[in-house]
Amino acid sequence: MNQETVEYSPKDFKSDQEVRWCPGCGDHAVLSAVTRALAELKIPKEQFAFISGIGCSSRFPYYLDTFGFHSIHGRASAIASGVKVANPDLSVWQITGDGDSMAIGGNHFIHAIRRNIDINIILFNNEIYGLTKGQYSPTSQKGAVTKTSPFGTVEEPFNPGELVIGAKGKFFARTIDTNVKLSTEIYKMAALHEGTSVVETLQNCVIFNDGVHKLLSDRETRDDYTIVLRQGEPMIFGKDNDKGLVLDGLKLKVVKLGNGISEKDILVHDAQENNPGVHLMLANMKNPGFPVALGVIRSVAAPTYDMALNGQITKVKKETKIKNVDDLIRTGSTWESQ
Amino acid sequence: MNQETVEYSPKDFKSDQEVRWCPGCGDHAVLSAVTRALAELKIPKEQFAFISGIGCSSRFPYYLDTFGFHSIHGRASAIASGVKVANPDLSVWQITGDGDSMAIGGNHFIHAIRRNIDINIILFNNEIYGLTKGQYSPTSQKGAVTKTSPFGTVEEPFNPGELVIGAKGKFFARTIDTNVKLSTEIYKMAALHEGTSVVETLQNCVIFNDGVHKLLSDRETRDDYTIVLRQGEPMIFGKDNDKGLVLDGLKLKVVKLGNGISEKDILVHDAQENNPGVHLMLANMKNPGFPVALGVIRSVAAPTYDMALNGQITKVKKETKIKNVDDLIRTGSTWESQ
Amino acid sequence: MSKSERVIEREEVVIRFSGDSGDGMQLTGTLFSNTSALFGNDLSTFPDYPAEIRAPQGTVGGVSGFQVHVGHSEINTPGDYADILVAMNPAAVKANSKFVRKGGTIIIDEDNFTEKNIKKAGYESDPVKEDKLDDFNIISAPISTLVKETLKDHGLDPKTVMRTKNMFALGMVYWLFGRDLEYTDDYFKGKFSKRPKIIEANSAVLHAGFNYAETIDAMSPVYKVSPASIEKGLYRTIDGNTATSWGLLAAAEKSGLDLFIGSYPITPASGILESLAARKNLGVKSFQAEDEIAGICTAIGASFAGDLAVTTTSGPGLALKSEAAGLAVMTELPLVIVNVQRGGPSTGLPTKTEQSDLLQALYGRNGESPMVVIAASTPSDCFDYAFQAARIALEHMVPVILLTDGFLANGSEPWKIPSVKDLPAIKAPLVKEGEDEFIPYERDEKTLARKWAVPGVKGREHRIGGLEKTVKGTVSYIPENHENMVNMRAEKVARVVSKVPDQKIYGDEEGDLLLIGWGGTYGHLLTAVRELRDKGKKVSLAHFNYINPLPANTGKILSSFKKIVVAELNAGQFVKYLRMEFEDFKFYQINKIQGLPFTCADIEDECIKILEE
Amino acid sequence: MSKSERVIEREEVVIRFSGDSGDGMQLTGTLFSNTSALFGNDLSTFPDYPAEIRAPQGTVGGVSGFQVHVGHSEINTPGDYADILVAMNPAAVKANSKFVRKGGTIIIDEDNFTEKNIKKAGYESDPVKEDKLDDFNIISAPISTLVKETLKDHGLDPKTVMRTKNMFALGMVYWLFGRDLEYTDDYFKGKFSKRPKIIEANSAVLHAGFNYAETIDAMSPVYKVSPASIEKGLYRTIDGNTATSWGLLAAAEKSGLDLFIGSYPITPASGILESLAARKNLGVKSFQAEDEIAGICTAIGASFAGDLAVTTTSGPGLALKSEAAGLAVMTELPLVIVNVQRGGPSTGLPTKTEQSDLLQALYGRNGESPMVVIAASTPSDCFDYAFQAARIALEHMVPVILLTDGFLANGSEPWKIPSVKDLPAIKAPLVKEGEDEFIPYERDEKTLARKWAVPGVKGREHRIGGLEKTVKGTVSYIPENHENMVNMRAEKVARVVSKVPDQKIYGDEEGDLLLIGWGGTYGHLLTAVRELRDKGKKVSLAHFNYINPLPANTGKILSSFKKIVVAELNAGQFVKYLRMEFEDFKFYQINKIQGLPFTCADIEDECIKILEE
Ligand SMILES: Cc1ncc(C[n+]2csc(CCOP(=O)(O)OP(=O)(O)O)c2C)c(N)n1
Ligand SMILES: Cc1ncc(C[n+]2csc(CCOP(=O)(O)OP(=O)(O)O)c2C)c(N)n1
Ligand code: SF4
Ligand code: SF4
Ligand SMILES: [Mg+2]
Ligand SMILES: [Mg+2]
Repeated sequence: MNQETVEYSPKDFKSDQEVRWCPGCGDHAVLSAVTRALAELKIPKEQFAFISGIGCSSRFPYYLDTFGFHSIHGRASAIASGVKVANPDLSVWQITGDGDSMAIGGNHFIHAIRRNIDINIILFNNEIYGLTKGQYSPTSQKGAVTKTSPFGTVEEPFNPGELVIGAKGKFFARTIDTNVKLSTEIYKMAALHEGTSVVETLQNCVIFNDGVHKLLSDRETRDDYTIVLRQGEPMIFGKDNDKGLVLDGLKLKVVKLGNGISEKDILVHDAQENNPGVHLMLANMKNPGFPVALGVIRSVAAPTYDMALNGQITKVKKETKIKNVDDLIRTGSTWESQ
Repeated sequence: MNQETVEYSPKDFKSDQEVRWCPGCGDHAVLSAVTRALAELKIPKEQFAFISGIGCSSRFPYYLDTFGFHSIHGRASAIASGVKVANPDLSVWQITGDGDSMAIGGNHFIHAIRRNIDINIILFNNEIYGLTKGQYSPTSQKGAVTKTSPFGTVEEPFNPGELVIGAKGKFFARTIDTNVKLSTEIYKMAALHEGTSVVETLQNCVIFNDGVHKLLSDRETRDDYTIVLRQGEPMIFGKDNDKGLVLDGLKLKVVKLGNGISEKDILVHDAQENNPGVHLMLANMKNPGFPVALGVIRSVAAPTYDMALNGQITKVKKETKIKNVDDLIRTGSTWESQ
Repeated sequence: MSKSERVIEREEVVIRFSGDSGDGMQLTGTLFSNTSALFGNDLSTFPDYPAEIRAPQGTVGGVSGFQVHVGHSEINTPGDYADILVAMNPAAVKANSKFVRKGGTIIIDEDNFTEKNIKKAGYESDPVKEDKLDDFNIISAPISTLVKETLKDHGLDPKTVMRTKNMFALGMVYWLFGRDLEYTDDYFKGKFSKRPKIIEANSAVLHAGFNYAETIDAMSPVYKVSPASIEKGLYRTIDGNTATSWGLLAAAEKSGLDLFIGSYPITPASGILESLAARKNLGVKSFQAEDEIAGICTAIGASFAGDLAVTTTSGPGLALKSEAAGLAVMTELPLVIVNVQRGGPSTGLPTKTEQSDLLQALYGRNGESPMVVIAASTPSDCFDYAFQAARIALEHMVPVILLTDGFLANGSEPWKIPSVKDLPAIKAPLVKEGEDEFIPYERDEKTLARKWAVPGVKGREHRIGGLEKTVKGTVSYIPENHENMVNMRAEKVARVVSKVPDQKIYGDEEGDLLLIGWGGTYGHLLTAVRELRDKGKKVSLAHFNYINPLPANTGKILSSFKKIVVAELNAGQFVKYLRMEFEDFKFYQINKIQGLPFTCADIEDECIKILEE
Repeated sequence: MSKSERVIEREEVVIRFSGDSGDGMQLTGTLFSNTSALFGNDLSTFPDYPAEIRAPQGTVGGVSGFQVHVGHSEINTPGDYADILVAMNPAAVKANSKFVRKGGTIIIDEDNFTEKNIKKAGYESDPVKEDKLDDFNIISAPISTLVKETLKDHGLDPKTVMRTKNMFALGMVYWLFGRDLEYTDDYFKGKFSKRPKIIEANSAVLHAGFNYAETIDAMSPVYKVSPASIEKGLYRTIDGNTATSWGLLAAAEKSGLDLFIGSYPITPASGILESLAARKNLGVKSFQAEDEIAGICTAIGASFAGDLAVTTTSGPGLALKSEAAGLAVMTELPLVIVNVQRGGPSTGLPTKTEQSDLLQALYGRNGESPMVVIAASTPSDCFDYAFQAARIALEHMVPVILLTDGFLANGSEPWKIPSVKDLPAIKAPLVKEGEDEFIPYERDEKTLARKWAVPGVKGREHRIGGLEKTVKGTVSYIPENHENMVNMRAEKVARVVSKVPDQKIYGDEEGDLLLIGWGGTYGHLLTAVRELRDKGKKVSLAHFNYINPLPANTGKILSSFKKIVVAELNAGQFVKYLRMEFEDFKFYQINKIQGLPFTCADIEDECIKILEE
């Protein structure tokens, strides 16, 4: 993308539409973070296209003063792929829920990732279907009691990060609605990454799944229950920065600093490593036992589909003798009739 | 499943239908291996249900004298899930191609795996759409020239094993059409595993993708280009059994035996390890540089969806006061009118 | 005036509860309905809520409403206009005042009529003035203040206190109708059994509202609606989605099969999946699929394996299921597809009602793919048609589409509880173990149904699939075989007519005008035709539940009237279908595409216009 | 008899090449067609191959056929019956002998008529006896032996040698028609430029076949079909799929937009995706999607972003696209959906032709979701209607469904190559940069099209989506707004009639019988009507390309004939549609559902029956 730089404030990205999420819904904070990130990107406003599916979260594009498309359930990855391939100059974003992206939209989601189309996917994970009023989703924890699982679910949830890596994902990050600063930073990094970037955003649904991420967001617990990963930095966490992650054979282990263990023993985060082994383990960490990883977990450079396709077009165009339709329809065997 | 044991020969499983694959197609050999495996399982014939989608490979059920369902493109995982949940006593198999399972059927595929429904999936990977005459598939190698990619594809393929693991897969194995003995063995193990088992079967399409797996099947090269993994055994391969795999930090490395490196330095295969890290690396190994892994790469015990669901039903039934519809429709507030 | 002087004895009264989505209006309406039902009234309800979970407080977009029509005699619709409107805030007045009968009563919480809220609702100044409500009987009560007062010693936090406001309003309404508070008190006890404080608080507020209404003088008129003289028996209120799921359960029991439901949640159909997911005690295998395609495909798999298989959805979901529905047609497996229609096209108006999926149900599949289509017409008869859909599917080995709609799904009415033993038997053509050759597409002489051989039955191994087959199940490209099979599948659907009762007519068997309807508009059309007949018009009603095949006497009925009018909540889909099937008639149309039910008055006016043409 | 004595000068001849799937019959047929076209004949072709890639050798299921109809005057169909059948093995005789005209010529490779092969084909003994072919002119040649002989010194392996057998047969046929071998020799040179041995071998065998035919005496009759007197100009042969993709390319060029195709392969539509994927030199963005839903959704995204967007599929794929097609209707984005119809329902007869997706195209979406539907009628006019579909989509801001079918897609005919400059201009309502408010659903007065503001255009940020909207693009549940928008979308489609030329009639403007057809049956119906008129019958043909909206003069045409007969390759879908749209007529039907085109003779017979009724 090469465009003039421009100055915006977050509110330049707010549309005139009434925001209709429940008071207290985590989506409000994500909207804040996104408008901040957009303002900081300094890309002309008209270059943004936000594509969403259906769900509470998918109402998002209405509230942004950019080009927006609130499409149908599960199809945003495909629509966004079409937008980006048609016009690679745009900054294309997909807004989606855990149901929208991983239930009905699962196939388009993994294929967009596999192709590495340069779109930025913000995946709102509230572990529930919000808009349809509280059925379990593919990320609901096993045993979750919901409207469609009155006796608890019997199925294991997807872990979005794991699925992304399984689908050849090159960029995966995780943030949480309550941490607007971190979210802003991560959305920006996602935008700057070339290729599909998936940002799982842990989000609280106050109505149908209140408190699912409570330990990770509450002031008293969050520092012990999460770790914010940063490129090149040791994986240290805890209220008193006194815990860290180390490798124990092929597995991760939480250790306490001190007593002979110092910062230099702690694993250093490398999101850019191509081998996904450690990223997979980091994405999989969960309470109890491990902190939940926030930050950019994986960020590996690779050619994007949209660039490769357009590159191929440019090359073939240069080499061809067929310059237009008249040329084309006259190639091969033709004859004159008089 | 508890049924009487029975004696069969492979030909008891052959139906009266004319086999219509191209002469030389790898599918013929897979059919052989499957009939052998079925005969060896000693399960009454009527307990088998084979469900397929659409593709050359999906014609499979017609050629087996079991219950069979040749359904529609991409949906076999969902149909098979329904069959198994409806009747958990059956031995349910899904036959699918790389396009059928991972293009149009990708979503049902990953969800069946996530739920760990006890079905056995034989995935014929010929890296091409055979039935529709030669378009690229989600497993075609980058750059593949096919009918729909005359200038080479620009997208990275899925690796089935990686996708299976990303979808929380508990059983993944790989075999090759030409090795009927190995295939027979693996299909049997897949059948015995409780939960979704995926067996990627490398298959040659003589018409549209002849030779894609040539190095892995040719007598002269196969021993150097593949490794057959067996539970608890060191990962040794090569025509002269002179090469092995070791861990180098977090990565795999090929070493030559001798010169101070002996069998005991070689990594021992543990398909039953829950942590998928090594399995992912094994599934990802490819030429050049690494041998392609055959055998059961991952096989981890976990509760199945069908058992859990039926267990829940049994439990709730036991505890309820509502024994039939008459009871049900009379619960809650009712009144008499006279 | 003493109370007795102001008592108005009414045949029927319509009341509408409305407020913010968070105000609990759906519950309030439901409690009022149940109390009235217990009292012996006939009734019909219509919930109407926004698509957003919580639209911004105080805005018109966020208003949630619940209308109840109670009556002494048969009630068939939730009513066109309300006699009483409960409006918890200005937005509720804004959204609903045009639906209140001239001179009706409006109860408002005056504490909520602040300047800010008035603006939020889109008024400039006083709602009463702006909407010209001076002729109305406005009962303005400081509900919020009174609630706070009532609960000041209950030791509850302010949020919890304010959540009981709706019970104050309900108390007032109960007084207006002279209803007992007992049912509602019992409800609190059951619902909050583990939180005695909440029981007390709700009860206190309910009684406070009742007492307040008795105390203040402005409270008039008081409505007396005597119990309806309905058939003797045991009753309950039931909504369409529950009735649908129970009808399916009854069919499972009658056929001796397990019930399998494979569905993906979607408004307004989710309730069926939810209700069946709770029925594990009756052995229901409920499978929440990853999408609608998996919903129908798991059901097809379950059907292949021998369950009574069902998939439920709404418009966009039916579109997604269309390819797999064709597979069910081709493999001739029993399957019930329930489509709860909503406003379209595309996502459309997801929480509103419409009848615009009819042509999709009939023709939305590739190839010649005929399917049985039936439609329920009241919340409670969803039970009967769901049962019937399953019966046809199982006995004729066909997929069946059952159409209901948002209005039926969420609406409720009293239902005389049947005995399962009185329902017809269901006999699926299951095949037993055996050594003789099993021929998959061999047909029953009468119904043309093939036989159902399920995996696990010894000696019955066979293969089916989506490719055209010979009778023996071999894939076949033989031209004549294909034509024959296409015709067989069509004829098989046509023969379902043997299970379709003759179409009934409300009114005389011939006359000047036949009003035709189908599905969820029954109550409104019936009421309109009644009124027209009361006015001496020679109008009758033929309301269809069986769409494909149509009842055998349809042609005859059409030819007995001078004019035929087809009324539908769409742009004219059933009328198109009738035109296809019957070349010799001229059909008038009445159509409404507003996401709302008809009003009886509109239907009457239109019919009179056509009569006078 | 000398050769000249046996020369039969014919207006037209039908020849059918048939053999095992591996025998190269499709290529043989194509080469013969191209040579005839070069010679100046008009022609029409019909490839007919099994669904299996390679069905078992020697079986009827594995027979692949290619029929060519060449003529001196206008040729509209590949012909009902063959004058000459080339049958490389007994199975080919079995499959095709009933399609050979009484007394026609059958060329067989006698080396292949071994006892084993005869059994495999399903004969008990001699095919000539069993099929009663004694009256036919059987030319039995030891083709395999002669080919081996011809190539014995070429140093090729036996497999490669046997692969040239088809060229021997082709050489024989060329001699029968007195055709030049040059075109075919040139073809070898181009195709095998890097393998001179193969060029030589094929050429040697081709000439050997030609010479052999000249040598043997039994060879009679010889057909002379003079060049057709067709319009002056530059010609080529073209099949329907290629013509479709080129029409789309022409529309992209004329509109100044990039072409985006998002598709998933499916028989018989894959050819369009393949042909466009090869057109990266013209800037085509071809996207092979993971499934049909992603196919249409990527296209919708590309349309939103400002490309001429296309998705292509066949029946089952159209079913899958139906939900997203509704989104295109709702968001009023330009989109071309090409559906190449095949035998249904479900997977059906995937390689056979049928016209049974019409009602799905018209009504297979949830809600009121009207769509423009047009149909091509010959392989070459796929170019015109693809162009027209794109033009309507872009200028009216609507999705358009273009229906072709397997017969058109794979069939070919000579095509007079147009000049792009002679095609009509295409002007999409693109919006330029600006500061004034952009109102997404503001409409053009004439067409009712909204404007197209694509991302990247400064100041035009706006939101669209599948929920009902006001003109300004705000989500709205207002009843009247919904009704208004539903009507607008319908009216917008109706107004496309301004681009629809009046329906033409072949024959007189009035008469005893009007034969109506649509889409790919044109050639057959035209030929039948011609013959009927030659016999003095007052029959005319109205063959429709525009289905929704119908041409403005349709009603008038219908009222000008005593009887109306609608002929279709389905159970009667267009006739149902006509019944819906025109209440006052009685329609007769001719239907065929065999996965095959009509035969002209059948149509004639049926029409005569109806005339005499
Ligand atoms: C085709 C289709 N199927 C189902 C639905 C109903 N539906 C809308 S949103 C949704 C799930 C919402 O969950 P999620 O994606 O997690 O978003 P959230 O509301 O939690 O933000 C469902 C099932 C639909 N609109 N369309
Ligand atoms: C809905 C639908 N879309 C597309 C097709 C066409 N189709 C049939 S099989 C196939 C792909 C086959 O590839 P694969 O699954 O790899 O099987 P193979 O033939 O290689 O064994 C396609 C695209 C179809 N039959 N149905
Ligand atoms: S229902 Fe949940 S996710 Fe939806 S807006 Fe409300 S709080 Fe947010
Ligand atoms: S086309 Fe390929 S995959 Fe299909 S039957 Fe032939 S060889 Fe096998
Ligand atoms: Mg969610
Ligand atoms: Mg394949």
